[in-house]
Amino acid sequence: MNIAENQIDEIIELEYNIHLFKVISPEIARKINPGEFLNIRISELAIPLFRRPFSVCDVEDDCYYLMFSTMGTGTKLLASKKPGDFIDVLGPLGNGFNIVDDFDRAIIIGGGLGVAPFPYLTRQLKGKKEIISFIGGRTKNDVITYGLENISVATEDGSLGFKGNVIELLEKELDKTDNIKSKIFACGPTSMLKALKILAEQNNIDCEISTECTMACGFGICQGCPIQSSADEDKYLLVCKDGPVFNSKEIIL
Amino acid sequence: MNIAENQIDEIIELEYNIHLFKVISPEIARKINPGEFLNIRISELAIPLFRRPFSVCDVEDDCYYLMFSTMGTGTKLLASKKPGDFIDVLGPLGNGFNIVDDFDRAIIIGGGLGVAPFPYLTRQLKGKKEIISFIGGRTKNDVITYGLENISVATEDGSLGFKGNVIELLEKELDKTDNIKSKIFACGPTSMLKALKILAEQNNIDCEISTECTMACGFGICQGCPIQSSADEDKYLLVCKDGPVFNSKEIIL
Amino acid sequence: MSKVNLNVKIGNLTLRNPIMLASGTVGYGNEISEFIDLKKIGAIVTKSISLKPRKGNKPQRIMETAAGMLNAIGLANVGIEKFIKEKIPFLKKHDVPIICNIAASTIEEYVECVSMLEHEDGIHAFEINVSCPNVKEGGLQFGNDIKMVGKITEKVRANTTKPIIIKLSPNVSYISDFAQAAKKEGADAVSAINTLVGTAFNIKTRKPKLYNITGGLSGPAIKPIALAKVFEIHRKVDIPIIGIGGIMNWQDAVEFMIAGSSAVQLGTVNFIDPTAAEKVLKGLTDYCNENNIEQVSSITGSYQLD
Amino acid sequence: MSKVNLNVKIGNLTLRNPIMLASGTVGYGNEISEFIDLKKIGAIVTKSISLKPRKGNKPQRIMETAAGMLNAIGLANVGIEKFIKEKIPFLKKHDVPIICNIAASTIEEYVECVSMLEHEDGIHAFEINVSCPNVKEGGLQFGNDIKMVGKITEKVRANTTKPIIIKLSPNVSYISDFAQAAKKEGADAVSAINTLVGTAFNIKTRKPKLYNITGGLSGPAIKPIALAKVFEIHRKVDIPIIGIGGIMNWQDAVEFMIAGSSAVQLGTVNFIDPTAAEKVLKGLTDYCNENNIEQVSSITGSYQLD
Ligand SMILES: Cc1cc2nc3c(=O)[nH]c(=O)nc-3n(C[C@H](O)[C@H](O)[C@H](O)COP(=O)(O)OP(=O)(O)OC[C@H]3O[C@@H](n4cnc5c(N)ncnc54)[C@H](O)[C@@H]3O)c2cc1C
Ligand SMILES: Cc1cc2nc3c(=O)[nH]c(=O)nc-3n(C[C@H](O)[C@H](O)[C@H](O)COP(=O)(O)OP(=O)(O)OC[C@H]3O[C@@H](n4cnc5c(N)ncnc54)[C@H](O)[C@@H]3O)c2cc1C
Ligand SMILES: Cc1cc2nc3c(=O)[nH]c(=O)nc-3n(C[C@H](O)[C@H](O)[C@H](O)COP(=O)(O)O)c2cc1C
Ligand SMILES: Cc1cc2nc3c(=O)[nH]c(=O)nc-3n(C[C@H](O)[C@H](O)[C@H](O)COP(=O)(O)O)c2cc1C
Ligand code: FES
Ligand code: FES
Repeated sequence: MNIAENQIDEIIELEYNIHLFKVISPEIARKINPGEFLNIRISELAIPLFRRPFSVCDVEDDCYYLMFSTMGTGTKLLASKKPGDFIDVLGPLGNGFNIVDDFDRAIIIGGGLGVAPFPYLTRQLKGKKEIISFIGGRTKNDVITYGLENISVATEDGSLGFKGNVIELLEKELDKTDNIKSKIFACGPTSMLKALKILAEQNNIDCEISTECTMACGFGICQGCPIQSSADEDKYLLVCKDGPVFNSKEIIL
Repeated sequence: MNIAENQIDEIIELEYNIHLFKVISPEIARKINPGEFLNIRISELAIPLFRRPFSVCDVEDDCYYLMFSTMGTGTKLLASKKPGDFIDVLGPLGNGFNIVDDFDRAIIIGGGLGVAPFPYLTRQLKGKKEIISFIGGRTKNDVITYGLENISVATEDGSLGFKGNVIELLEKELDKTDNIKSKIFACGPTSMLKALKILAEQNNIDCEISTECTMACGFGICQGCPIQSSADEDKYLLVCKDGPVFNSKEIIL
Repeated sequence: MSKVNLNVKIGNLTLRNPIMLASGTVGYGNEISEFIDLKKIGAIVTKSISLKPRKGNKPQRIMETAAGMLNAIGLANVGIEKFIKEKIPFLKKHDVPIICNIAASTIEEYVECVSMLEHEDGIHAFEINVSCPNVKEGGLQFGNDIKMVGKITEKVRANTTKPIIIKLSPNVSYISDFAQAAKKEGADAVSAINTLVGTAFNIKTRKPKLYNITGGLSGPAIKPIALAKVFEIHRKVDIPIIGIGGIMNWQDAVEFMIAGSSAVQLGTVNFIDPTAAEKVLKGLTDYCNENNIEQVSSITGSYQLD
Repeated sequence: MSKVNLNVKIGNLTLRNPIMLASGTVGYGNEISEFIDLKKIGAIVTKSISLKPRKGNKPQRIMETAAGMLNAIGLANVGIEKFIKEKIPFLKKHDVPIICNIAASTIEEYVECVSMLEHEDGIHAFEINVSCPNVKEGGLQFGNDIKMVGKITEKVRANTTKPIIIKLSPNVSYISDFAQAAKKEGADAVSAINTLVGTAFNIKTRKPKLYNITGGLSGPAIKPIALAKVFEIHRKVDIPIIGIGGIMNWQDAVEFMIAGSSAVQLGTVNFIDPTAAEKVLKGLTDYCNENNIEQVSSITGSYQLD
């Protein structure tokens, strides 16, 4: 991990107010793995005070991509940056997805902006593993498919694809699965991850989930981001340092 | 006084990092007088918390001008605005220069950015009164002559014009004056205004000075901007409401 | 959409809504009435009035801090006589309940002020300032002394039938003890909080940035502290609370009510946005409508601690 | 350019410079050592250690406020045994003075902790945390009780020859009274301030935003308050003060020294910019050089009140 000023090379506006920043940093582009994140100081002033964590969305040559939408103060300020501006970036941080495991099919599950880490994961898996992606949202405006492959969509209001949540869709599809050894990679709202954890464990599918929480430091010094370990009742893991990606069996959501 | 979002029409960069904003507001352009000011909320966030006061620098048709350089947080943020952006403006505020008095020659004295209100004053006096302007700065980079007439310059390091401060220059020139009824209009650092007050009173010249201080509200409710009244020992006047322009005899600096 | 009942009762005082303007941040209402319709506001609390006029502290009186401000105005005010003659008539014209905030350096002075105003029908209640950090006498000597707060309340109570609100100092270990003392001696409500003692130095000259050396910290920076004080009083003492401290918008006002406030006061925000009070009132009303809240007073202390 | 003497003496403790890292904001130094050279830092204060390991509070533990943060970590720590076995050896390698911060819920526990560490030569001093607002036992019950602060100091003093620093709670009326009590019982210095009690509520769910309900406020928002507390102690009590609260840059550090601090600690800023300590040290050194200050210690309490 390192702190540096990274220059924004290009800004791509996707549908439904999703911003994609292409940022120049050979160091980060070289080092970062899918599921790892960057902690960004958006203003020199004390508001917002904390850095804001963003997954690496993709990597291309000397650049990495960030994907976000405007939630509050921080993302609003970030969205006002222009190509050529610099951002203060701390990273790479955290532990990403484990893709050296023995599996043949990657089942990618993203809810809303939870898809952010998956273009990069898809890039790394493509050609090596079978990929199926299940993408969910409240309505079709929440469904982001940028950089993904082999996509099935679920929306809660039925405005696109399956009507229901993405875990229900997965459950339906899982019934049909064969004997190919699968591994799930998921990121999204905690309610989604909870339902998924149960489903994956019932079906005995290896499952990695990327968790989210408020962070101050992002690298293990503030103790602000605990998550219950399932191995040891007396122990919290840290989302920023031990995660954000955990095997679903490691933690209690 | 009123609060409104005013759009920036044009930004002119003068020498030595002086910014000139042309801002659209028929209401303010119509109402505001030289020496009055506007209190500007530069960010929606709580840093900077206070509005920042700026003199009206000039007025043309439906627009007014602001002149400033970057001092700290507020002016730095303001300088990052672009044409088309809106600023949150409270005003017009305060009492400006009295130009309906009986005088034939206006002696304008500006130190550094203290010249800001004088382009507008000059515009209003031009053709009606004789105008002489004495402009001072530490070095030639502090001397701003935009929009002024009949200018003599003093710099402390002698890099332009008279070597010394602008009040010393005025004193030198005053010795030569004739019987034309003069009135002084001044704005600049307090040390300059102090010296001027003494000189003007010794020479019995009517003298109006525009004072500066930290302001919170700008319209008389916070009591944060007191200045000692010379008429009444037990009384403070308020720079924002009773000033910022005072007759030099009204106040103790 | 159902009509929300915005009335709140603060002891014997009924207000048409819970949005008040805090002492010292709107003078006597004159200037702010150019920005908001005072008829719509719950109440206006006057700048602290003292028996004699006070000139206030020398400049520098105010400065900005991170998301806050320090002030050391020093209770500059016109004095009670001029207040009665000149300021009350103006406020009466505007049809806004006036709560007269009183500052003093002796108990007798408090009593004298209250007695002089007792028959002014324009005055709806007294807010007793025992907590100004910026004066040599009275101020914190009073506000941080629990017996003194009790005694002041007792004596004021004996001399007025109007509602009494004690404005508490946050510069204490347990503010609820002070609220308890005020309640015991007959206060109708407490206001929390006044400003926190703070300071700043110029690193070039090494001089304090304020002439008074220390000042009172207000604004968004202190909101979490103010909320904790309100919450502490609400949990421990059964007395109406007027919440104050860093309120910038309607969300903050709702948060203060949830934490235990029956009404709120807007202070520093008036300097930044003099139209804030009307915006807060509108936001609060919309919040009630959207959440099917019929009585705004039902929000008070509605925190969910599971 | 003359060479500045950056050494400061805090009672019996001499530090190579006055820039320290505050308890709870750098863990045990491991992670931050990737960003700064610990060899250059005045001292590192450990996360509060308790006799037994503590799991800490459930989430939500932290949140952002206007120019500040609330935390309710709940003294999560590895416990003293693991600290001795695993953490001290690491820190010793880095050649940085370690000040061990101790939290406890009884006087006996403080004494036991100190005794266990007395012969650890890696530990240069103890900082006794009597002021954590986020635990049920000990914490503010101690920090806001002047007799208890005196008694803890006395007992700890009786059991160690290492320098003792008492970390004071700001949630009191007169912090100097507590500094006086600490001094009387033999403390070498006081640290001021720990966090201020604050809270926040979610206006949709009406639940507290922190699991612990209240938390401790830190960051730039509290700087003016912290400065006033340091200044108050400096004026009233002759004891070295370690200034803490909202320091973000070297200017803030100088301001704290002017107000009376012999050294300073950086807390929240480490989360935002883990390289801050080195920047502050460089800025302070340059300030001394530019102002012909030969001894950094001469800045301490150099305020000019005319
Ligand atoms: C490891 C990690 C990786 C992340 N990767 C991405 C990413 O790639 N792209 C991206 O857009 N976001 C990502 N996030 C979330 C992102 O950090 C937050 O959206 C951001 O911090 C919001 O900051 P803000 O100042 O705009 O909002 P705030 O002002 O902090 O919050 C505004 C409102 O949004 C809500 N909110 C804040 N964060 C979230 C959230 N994560 N989900 C739902 N509601 C929220 C808050 O409760 C509040 O109501 C990630 C978070 C983590 C922990
Ligand atoms: C009635 C009035 C009219 C004004 N008109 C103008 C104008 O037309 N153009 C203009 O550029 N400025 C004008 N000013 C001054 C202007 O308001 C300040 O420069 C501005 O508030 C600085 O804000 P900031 O956030 O950038 O600096 P801050 O962060 O507030 O201050 C940064 C540094 O600059 C110093 N500083 C701040 N203000 C001044 C000042 N006025 N003089 C010298 N040092 C200062 C501070 O002490 C500090 O060291 C006027 C002030 C008043 C009271
Ligand atoms: C400039 C200023 C002057 C004040 N004067 C008084 C006063 O005269 N009497 C009083 O009781 N409180 C006074 N206060 C305190 C406010 O009424 C309020 O309690 C405090 O500012 C906290 O609220 P805020 O954060 O919304 O400003 C003053 C506050 C400020 C900022
Ligand atoms: C996340 C966090 C954890 C803290 N933990 C401790 C602690 O364990 N022991 C302690 O004495 N102080 C603790 N503190 C208080 C800091 O050491 C410091 O006193 C306080 O944060 C004020 O300084 P700052 O504004 O620079 O952060 C903690 C502060 C924070 C923000
Ligand atoms: S965010 Fe600080 S420890 Fe995880
Ligand atoms: S700036 Fe508020 S009264 Fe003048």
